[in-house]
Amino acid sequence: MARITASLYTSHIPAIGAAFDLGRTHEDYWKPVFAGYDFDKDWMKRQKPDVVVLVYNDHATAFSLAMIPTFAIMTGPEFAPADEGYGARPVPTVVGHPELAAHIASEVIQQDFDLTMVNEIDVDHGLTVPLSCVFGKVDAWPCKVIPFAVNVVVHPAPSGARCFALGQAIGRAIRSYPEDLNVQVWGTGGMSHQLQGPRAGLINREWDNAFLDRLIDDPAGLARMPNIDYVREAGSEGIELVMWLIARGAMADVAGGPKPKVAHRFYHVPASNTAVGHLILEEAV
Amino acid sequence: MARITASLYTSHIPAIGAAFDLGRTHEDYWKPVFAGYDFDKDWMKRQKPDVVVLVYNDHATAFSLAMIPTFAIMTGPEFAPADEGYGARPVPTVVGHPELAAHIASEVIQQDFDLTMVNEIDVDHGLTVPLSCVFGKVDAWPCKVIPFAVNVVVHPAPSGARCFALGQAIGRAIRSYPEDLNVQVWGTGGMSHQLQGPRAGLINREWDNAFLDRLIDDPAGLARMPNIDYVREAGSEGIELVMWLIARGAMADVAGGPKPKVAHRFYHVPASNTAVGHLILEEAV
Amino acid sequence: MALDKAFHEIPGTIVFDAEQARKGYWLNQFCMSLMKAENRAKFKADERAYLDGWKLTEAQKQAVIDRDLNRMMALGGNIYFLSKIGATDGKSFQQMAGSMTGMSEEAYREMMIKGGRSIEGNRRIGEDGDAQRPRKD
Amino acid sequence: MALDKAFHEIPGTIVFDAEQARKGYWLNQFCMSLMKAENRAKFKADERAYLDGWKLTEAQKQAVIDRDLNRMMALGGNIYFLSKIGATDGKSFQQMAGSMTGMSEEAYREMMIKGGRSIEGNRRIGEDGDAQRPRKD
Ligand SMILES: [Fe+3]
Ligand SMILES: [Fe+3]
Repeated sequence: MARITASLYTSHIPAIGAAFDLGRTHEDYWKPVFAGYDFDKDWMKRQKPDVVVLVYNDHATAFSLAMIPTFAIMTGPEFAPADEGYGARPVPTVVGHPELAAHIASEVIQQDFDLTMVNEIDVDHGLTVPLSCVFGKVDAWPCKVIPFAVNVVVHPAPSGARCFALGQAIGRAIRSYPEDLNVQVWGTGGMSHQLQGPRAGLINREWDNAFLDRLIDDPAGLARMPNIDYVREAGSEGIELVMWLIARGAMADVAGGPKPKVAHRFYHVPASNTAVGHLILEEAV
Repeated sequence: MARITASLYTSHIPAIGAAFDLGRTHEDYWKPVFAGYDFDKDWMKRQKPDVVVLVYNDHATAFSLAMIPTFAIMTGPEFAPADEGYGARPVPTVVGHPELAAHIASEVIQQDFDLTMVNEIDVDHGLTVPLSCVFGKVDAWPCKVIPFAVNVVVHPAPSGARCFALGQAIGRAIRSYPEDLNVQVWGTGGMSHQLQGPRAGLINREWDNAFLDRLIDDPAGLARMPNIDYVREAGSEGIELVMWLIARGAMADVAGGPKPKVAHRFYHVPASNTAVGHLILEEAV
Repeated sequence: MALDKAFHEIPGTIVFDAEQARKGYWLNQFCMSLMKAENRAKFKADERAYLDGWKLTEAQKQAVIDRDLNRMMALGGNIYFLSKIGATDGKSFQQMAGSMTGMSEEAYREMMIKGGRSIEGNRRIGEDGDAQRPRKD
Repeated sequence: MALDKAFHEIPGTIVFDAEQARKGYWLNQFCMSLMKAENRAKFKADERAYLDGWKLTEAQKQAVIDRDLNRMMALGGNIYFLSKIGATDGKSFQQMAGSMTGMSEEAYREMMIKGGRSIEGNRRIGEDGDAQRPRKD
């Protein structure tokens, strides 16, 4: 059977992608940001996941206002990096896992999550920047990736509680997949940032760190926080953090298993307009 | 506040649309089919709904395999009849109600239904044939229509229980809309039919009529019927009938109010490959 | 819960699930292209050339050219997609559905007028109904 | 439950809900078109002519030409859509966000390096934080 071995959480800031693509990772401004992901390289060599279920949001790239799915799972075979207006990022095409993705979709739809299944889509920085941060510069991504998109652009976004429940359903679905696969679930986006209006540049370091604490120790309680708190405390784009609860919901302790181990935790301000947060939780073996 | 005054249920068979468009409604084959909708014309003159929330499924028309939403609510201003391969039906453009649609979307997403919001879409026979049956030949549809599409093409389709719960949430959403609007909710598709393989042509008259009985008197019990029963008993395309439970869920009695009145009930075999069912439930005033 | 396996134990019926959708992906997407009049014209002018513009398997292309709907279904087609081929040919849904039963158009139409195919014996594979012929998938 | 009205009581912030999305529909859809290089080239060659190909209001067109992001937001724009205009101009997200604060690019960058804008006094309209300037919508 497939196993979930870890969950990983990270911001997916487009400027990090640009710094990465332009070879500016050793500049003073960017060095401390990328240092936060040094740990990942060795860790990944040990972990060798077969598949990552990568929760992210599309930033008005593949989904315009013509069609806005609350939850979309990508069941297609591959996904090209999108041109978001700067030209496409020079990173590898993302290879999916259509069989596992279809299994997850089938399972969670039957548990009353009303997914949209997507087979043709280009993926934006929300998906490719985390891959670059974690895996560095590579010719091909070292594992398959199932993109899972959440609407956090047009309100109402799904609640933290809904995301947490969805994560639990995804966890059950993965664990019921008959093939022996090493699977990770990633939650991306955030941390505090606001990209609009006179309040642009908002950073709430205390709130972000409390969020990380609770995500580790009290995810069920954290999941009860209403969406207005994210927007008020962490900025209008801080709402992206609800997506982290999907990855957290997939961990074993939520279903009565042992607590995960905090393998890595990192927080830094700023990258562009945003606070960078990064956390890795390993399942007990 | 907006009021739900009635729910209406009907098959949406493409051949009925073709007979209608080609002026064949008085042929012996078609006369008894259209006679089943005679009642509607006078009834509608009395009812004069402002808006119809019309639940239907897209038949590989607007939604290809590229993107398959489980539930999609159309929040756009208007929707053109689609060309399904025969050329577009010569019927009026459907005018939406973006404000009420957005209100419903916002409400039910916050009640944990993971809708896709759609603003640009052509509508197929699933939506336009019911309008033709009920309103006849008109230059403009006499009310606004909010199309609501359900995936019943790629399994798993949402369960009857999920559809029934969604209908209840849609009912609450409509009743909480501040403007005084006369709203109907329609469920379309079915009844028994199978359009594929050696079992094509299946009709299960007894099952269909039991479905109508239970839809009237025991919708909560009917909603517990598993999807496999629809496919086995009513044919592979009979699964469309789960959509009727959305309209039924929106009625007052489900939320503890008085029973609706059966204003009209009709059943006929065949139209093309399909059993025609039609039911109108009026709310007590 | 995987899709209830009972879905695959109904005679004369292929349930269109994710696996079928994957198998028939480009067959079905090709069908969608026929919703444009200019594509219907191109397809009619040279079926083989038009089909060669799509990532169909050779078996799928042949099934399209043969208008063998049962075969197209077995190769991952779904009737709502495949119906665009029938529409291009000017066929009705009744003609399309009937063509999969082995009955003549007239006989199928008669069966429908008389109330349709009976459910008796056709609920589960192995019963004795008239839809129990071996499936070809 | 309608969207909690507290969403509209945050200073210096426009929450992008269905109403804003409706108001800004074509403004945002125009922005999406700039994800194609050939459209960016057309837009740059003649902004007014390109904009006239879209159903924007005159006020929206002028706001685009003026690159007034606060005004575009008030007229229904969403930053993720509007960022495609910035991308076309070669601007970073930091330059775009900063341009809405009334600060110089340098001052905004400095503020971010020093830890960003404080939440204190900026949670609710009417407090005394630095994002409390009157909204223009
Ligand atoms: Fe983001
Ligand atoms: Fe239908």
